[in-house]
Amino acid sequence: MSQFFMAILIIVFGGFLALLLARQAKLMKLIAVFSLSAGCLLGVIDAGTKLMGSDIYTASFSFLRVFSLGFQMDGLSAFFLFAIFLVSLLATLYSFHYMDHAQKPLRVAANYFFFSLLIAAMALVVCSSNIITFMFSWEIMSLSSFFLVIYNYESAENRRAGYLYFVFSHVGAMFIFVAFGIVYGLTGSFDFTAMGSLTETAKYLVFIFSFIGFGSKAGVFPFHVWLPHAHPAAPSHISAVMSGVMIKTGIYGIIRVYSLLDFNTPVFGYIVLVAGVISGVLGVVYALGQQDLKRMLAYSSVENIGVILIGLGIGMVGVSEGNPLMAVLGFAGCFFHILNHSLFKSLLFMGAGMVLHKTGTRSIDALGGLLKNMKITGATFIIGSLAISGLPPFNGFVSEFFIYFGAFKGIALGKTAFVMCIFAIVGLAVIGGLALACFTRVIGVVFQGEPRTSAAVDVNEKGATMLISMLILAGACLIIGVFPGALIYMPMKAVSALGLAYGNIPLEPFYQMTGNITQSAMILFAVVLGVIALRSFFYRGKTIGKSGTWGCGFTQPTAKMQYTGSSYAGSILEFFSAAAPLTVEHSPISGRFPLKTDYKSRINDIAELHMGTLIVRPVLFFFDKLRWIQHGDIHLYIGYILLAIILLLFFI
Amino acid sequence: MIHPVDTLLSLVLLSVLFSFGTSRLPGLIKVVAFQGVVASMVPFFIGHDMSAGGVVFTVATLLIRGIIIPLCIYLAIKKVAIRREVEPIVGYHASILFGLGLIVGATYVSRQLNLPAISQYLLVTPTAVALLVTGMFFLIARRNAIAMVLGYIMMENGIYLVGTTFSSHVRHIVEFGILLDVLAGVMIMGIILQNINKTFDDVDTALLRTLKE
Amino acid sequence: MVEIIFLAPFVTGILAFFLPKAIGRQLLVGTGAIHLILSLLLWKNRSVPIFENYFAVTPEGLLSLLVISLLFFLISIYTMAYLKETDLKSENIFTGSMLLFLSTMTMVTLSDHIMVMWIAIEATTLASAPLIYTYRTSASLEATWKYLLICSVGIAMALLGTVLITLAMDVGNVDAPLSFSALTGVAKDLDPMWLKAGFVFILVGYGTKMGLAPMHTWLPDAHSEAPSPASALLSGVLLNCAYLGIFKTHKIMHAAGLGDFSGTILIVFGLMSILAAATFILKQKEYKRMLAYSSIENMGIIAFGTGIGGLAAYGAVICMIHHSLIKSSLFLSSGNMLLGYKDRLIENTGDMAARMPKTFVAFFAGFAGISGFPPFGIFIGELFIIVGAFKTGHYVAAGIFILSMCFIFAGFANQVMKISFADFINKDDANTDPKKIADPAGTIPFKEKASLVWPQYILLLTSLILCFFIPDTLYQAIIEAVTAIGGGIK
Amino acid sequence: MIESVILWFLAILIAPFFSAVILKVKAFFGGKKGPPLLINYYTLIKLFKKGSVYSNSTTLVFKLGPIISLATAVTVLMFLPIAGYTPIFSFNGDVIFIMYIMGLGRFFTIAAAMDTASPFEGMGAAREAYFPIICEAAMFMILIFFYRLTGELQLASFFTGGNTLGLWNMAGAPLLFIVIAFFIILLTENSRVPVDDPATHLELTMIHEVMVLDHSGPDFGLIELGSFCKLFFYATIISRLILPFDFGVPAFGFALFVLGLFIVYLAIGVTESVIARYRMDKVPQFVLTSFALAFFAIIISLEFIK
Repeated sequence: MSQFFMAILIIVFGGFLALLLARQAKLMKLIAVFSLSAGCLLGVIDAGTKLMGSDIYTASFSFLRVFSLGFQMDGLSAFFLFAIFLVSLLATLYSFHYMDHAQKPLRVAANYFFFSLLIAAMALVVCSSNIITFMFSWEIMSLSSFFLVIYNYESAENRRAGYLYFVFSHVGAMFIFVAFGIVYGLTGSFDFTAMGSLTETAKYLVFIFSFIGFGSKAGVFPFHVWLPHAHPAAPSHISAVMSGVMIKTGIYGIIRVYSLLDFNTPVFGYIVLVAGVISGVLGVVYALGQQDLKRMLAYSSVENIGVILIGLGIGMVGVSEGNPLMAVLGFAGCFFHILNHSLFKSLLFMGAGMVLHKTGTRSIDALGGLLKNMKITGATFIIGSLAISGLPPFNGFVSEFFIYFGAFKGIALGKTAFVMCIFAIVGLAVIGGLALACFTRVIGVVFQGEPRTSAAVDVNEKGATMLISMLILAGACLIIGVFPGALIYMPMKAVSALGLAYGNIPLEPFYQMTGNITQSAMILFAVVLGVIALRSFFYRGKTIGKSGTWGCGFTQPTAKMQYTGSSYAGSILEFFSAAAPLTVEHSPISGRFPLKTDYKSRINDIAELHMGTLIVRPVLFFFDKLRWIQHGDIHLYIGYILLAIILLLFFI
Repeated sequence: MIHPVDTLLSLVLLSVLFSFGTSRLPGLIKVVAFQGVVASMVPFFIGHDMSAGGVVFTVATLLIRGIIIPLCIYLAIKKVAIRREVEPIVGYHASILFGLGLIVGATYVSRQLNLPAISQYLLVTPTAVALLVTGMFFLIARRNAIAMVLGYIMMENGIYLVGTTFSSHVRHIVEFGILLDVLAGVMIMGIILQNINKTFDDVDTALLRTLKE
Repeated sequence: MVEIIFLAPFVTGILAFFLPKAIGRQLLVGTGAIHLILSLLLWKNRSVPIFENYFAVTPEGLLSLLVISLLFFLISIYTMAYLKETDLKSENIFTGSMLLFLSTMTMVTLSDHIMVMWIAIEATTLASAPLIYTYRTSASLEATWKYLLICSVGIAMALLGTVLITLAMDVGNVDAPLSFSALTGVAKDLDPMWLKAGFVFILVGYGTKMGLAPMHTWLPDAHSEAPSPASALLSGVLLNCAYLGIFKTHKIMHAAGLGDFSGTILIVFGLMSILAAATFILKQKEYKRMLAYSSIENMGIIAFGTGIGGLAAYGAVICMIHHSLIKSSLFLSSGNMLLGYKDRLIENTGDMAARMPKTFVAFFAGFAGISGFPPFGIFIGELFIIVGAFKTGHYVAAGIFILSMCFIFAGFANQVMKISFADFINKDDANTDPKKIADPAGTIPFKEKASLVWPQYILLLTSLILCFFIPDTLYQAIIEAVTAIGGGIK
Repeated sequence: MIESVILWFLAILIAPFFSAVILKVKAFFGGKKGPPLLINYYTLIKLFKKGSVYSNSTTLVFKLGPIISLATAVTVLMFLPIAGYTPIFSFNGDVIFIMYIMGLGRFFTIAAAMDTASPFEGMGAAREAYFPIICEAAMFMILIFFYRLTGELQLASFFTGGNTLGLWNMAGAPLLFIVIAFFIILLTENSRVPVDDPATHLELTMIHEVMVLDHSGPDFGLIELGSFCKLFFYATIISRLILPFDFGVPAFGFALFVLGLFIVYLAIGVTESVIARYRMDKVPQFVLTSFALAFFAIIISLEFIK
């Protein structure tokens, strides 16, 4: 594992260097980016090679004399490491030009410092093999990412985001504490492997608590409230990392605990699956309703976490129903989607970052027609959208294809599993459709049509490193989408690391599936080429005219008359108004000839809505009622002492 | 025949009852002084052997608690013109009733405990308990800061009684401790009282309620 | 010649009353240095005290002694700079009381005889009272009054408890010197009823000093009114001294086989304190009071851990050490804030990140540490306490513990975010010149001298290092201490 | 293999003709003579002859729209067993691929529409994005039903040779629901009345037609062809479902198949003539009925397959 630790050291060292060299900004950025990306590259290579082989690497350091910091790198860890380092690498590259306009060198340095800590912590989280190590890295991860979220703390909104995130991650960590506390309490060992020897009831408890804890990090539906606030607040390359890989550490936690518990109850599968479907559908519905580009992407992360969980749930149900094929398909789909999502989500966030960087606004309805000036950004963003909508021939389709397959395998099963699988399939279908609507909306409103405000007029897309990393990611999305067979072994390694009792899984059937995907993608390409040929044949020597858009008889169309994102989503959101209530504010029309009026509409997240009324307010009320204790009168204070003694004397 | 210790202690109990009824500070101070003197005399009559050092200690205690401290406080309130009311939170009649009930209760409680060292003295335990609770009572039920200090002294008397009579082990060190405690504690309290009086022209603790949530 | 450790500061303290300011400051730092050296020497070879049946060198005592002298040294350095910034009318009283305070606290850590311990703790009260009254304001006066009276009453209770323990000896016909070590030896023969009674009184008494709810009431007032170095001492060290008293008594109880009784009481009081802290942190208006309540919380945590025993007791001791380090650093930073913002109210602070960057780093790091984030030691401590609680089957207690920790964190984080990042509107020139508000550090007439921030950094650094690496002697001392109350690694 | 290629080619060629049938039927109901049956070919040829005018606000995506939509439609036909013959390509899971390929087509049609910055096309795009969501859910329900019967995820295994008949034997009654459900989906996906009225004169009320307002010349021709093929795809499936019989004689089978197609297109025509277009907010309920039907079908089928 030395190579792994070397990578970590390089990364952290780079962070420290950045802090030291904060004064001379250019040099600092250069060094930081260099060493961070060097470390990530090393890590990627390391993880990739480890994924080739199938042996487990362990390392352990003595800690506070009696305890030990244990690390273990099996297929599962290596798989996550691969994604983490890959995305971090590209994000680091991206940041080089993204952070260039920052006037505060010290803050940029701090940003790189905490970024390096975040990368290291994520890597350590997925490699830790006992409770102490895990919680340690986990908390470091939360802390460093918090500082990254409040990078622009001048705006109250970002401060609130940071606060929400801080509290949520801490409470989540507490839930994990409980889960691990139960483990230690019953086994007396800090080692993860001890989990296997728990009693059934304990296993249920451990799973539930850790699911809540990790779910709050991953952004599973009721616990996702922090996510759409925090991710947009951070600088875009950070959002890319957070959305791309950091929330996956939550998924990692769930999977790891599940595999360690080694307990084939269907209940876990059902819980995960239902949670997945709910977060998937609601996530994309809320995404559809957002007017903030990055927040919309954040919600779509909730959706994709949902998809991942569906895959996971299918896998778990398959295991508990004793259906190996279903199990492997589900898990494989889950892992594949983890990888894919980390690719296209970071791509999309980078695109959004470019837009924000150049136009200075995140409001979707303020943009438009960017594709004309931002060709590469637009193209890559469209590729990303196609991928995230799970359309062939892009990588999103591959993972969903696997998950569908697994779910259909479940159709043949008994009652509950059957219903669950129907739920999963229909859920996936609806998610797919909504995602398509959601991303056509973004592309249509942000990149196409005419600029709606001056912010979107004559922009450019300078910044080589930003473009490069976006291009790489887009290329990856396409290549994986066409040749999934090349990477199928990675998720498979992860699956076989789960310790399901299937021995080593035969890859042939999956190669066949991926082969089919490749073949059909090829067919599609062929037909498209054919049609293009046909078209050019028809167009040879034809006159191509240019004119304004046909306004159906209206001759003075303005950019303001375009369909806005809100209106585009309106009818769909109406359908889901039960889960996504819409609040509308507009000043009443006054006077005989009303001149100016305004209209604001916002989609409410029910989880956020109820969190305030059901949890925060009661708690505050309760504690407010207690405040009179300290009411300043010394006589009462002495009375407390007397009271304490008298009460205690009763127990003698 | 009744043992001298019990005679003394009955006097102490009497002083306790008086203190409940007293409404003026000088009166209260006198009561406390008397109480201090009598309580400090108890060790002489109780069975434990008295070393020379013990005698010195006891006498010193007697002087300090019976005379010096009360005198200081008395002069203090004589010098600065502060209100002489003890400003009760619980009224005098209620206090007296409480006192009676307290003594009965204390006697009852002390029946429950078995203390071989002092089984032959009937009144030791009741008096000690009564003094403790009275002190607490004054701390809780009197707004006048000086009255509270006096209550504190009474409480210390109670503890002194317990410390000196219940067990022979710690006699001197306990006495020493209490001595130091009362001396230093009351002195510092005195200083603070001075300041309070300077700042607020009063020692009514109702004025000391600004620090709260 | 162990006694020199508390005699030296006593002498210098007396001197400081009569010496001019400048020399007084030098004396402060000098004494701090000497004290540190002396205690390190003692740490190296545990020499035997002269008055053997009054003083003893116990592991838990050594631990707190080391913490005391380290803290005092750093705080004294800070104090020098701090006193330069502020002009106190009666500075030599302040310095003198600081030194006396140090000597009394040292005495607490070394005392083995029950009564001596009691006297020493009472003495700390008397020595620290002038510190709280330093500013001579009516508020500080009130705080002092409450501190003095409530603590004296509490201490009186402790005295009664001590006497009751001797009674337990009589009733059990035990004849042994009245020292904790001796009593722990003969604990089996003591009369359980009176022993319990004694413990109850001692717990309430010293608990008052330690700031366990519901006897904590004096603490926030005193800590917020005292000048920040004094608050740092009060919160960082004094509370530990009181805890030492409870710890030793708990040791006797455990030896007498009454560990469950005392443990349960400790757990209950610990939880009550944590809840009380949560109650007042959630909507706290003054940052120093907030820190004070957080001390109450941590005392609660320590009591909780001690009560649970096992791994949790180990965690509790770790928490105690790191709390002293971190909390005192926080109070020192709050001193800088007071110098900078000239106001105790949170609403009148803000944007510290830009206006006082160095202090901000110390303050925020301290906050992260105190709320149990790695790489600071309290994280380890709390982890052990929680898992230990589960290990011993205190599920409900652990649940309450964790829940209230969440609330406390929510409140604390909210206030800290306000202080560190919210926009700072200076009341003086807000209405006059908006530009002045815009530019950072423009509205803060305060220079962050090195000696005003480095003590905090060193304290935090110590906590950080101790979180990864713990010297063998220290480790042995901790283990020795906790095994006596049925604690330990396994 | 070779005949399936021929069939595929024929299907593309013949699709426009059948669409004309609908017009005829509507004309008949309107008491008119109506356009000739080859009208669509004339239109296509006319369009292919023309040049194009592009809006200033459009980009490359606008040109991609027609290409991708036709390409997807044609690709889909490759996986479709026509007249019970094995399709050109077929693999386990191709159904999912087909549905997502259609989604790809939709994506680009919508994108192309949004590219023009025209409010009307945006409106159409929004609707085009909305209704198919429910359709897909219903489609997957139907798929679940088929899978429950056959245990395959492959169009070929549903519609080639005697398989379809087998389905009827296994679960005839629920299959009726499925047919109706599928017909509703057909109407929605191909934007026919009562969901959408391609023949109306008011852009505000259209879905598909309004999205292609700005396409002209060959581009528009490609789009038209694409939609014919798409309709043909659905029609083929239904015709196979309603006339699953399979005799040894090829000619007979073809006759049957074509008859089925006629029935389907007639049915479409009749529906268009007798039902008025729904209000837009009523459409979801209409589509949901198909979902409900498929669901019932599955519930019932649970009884059939033990």
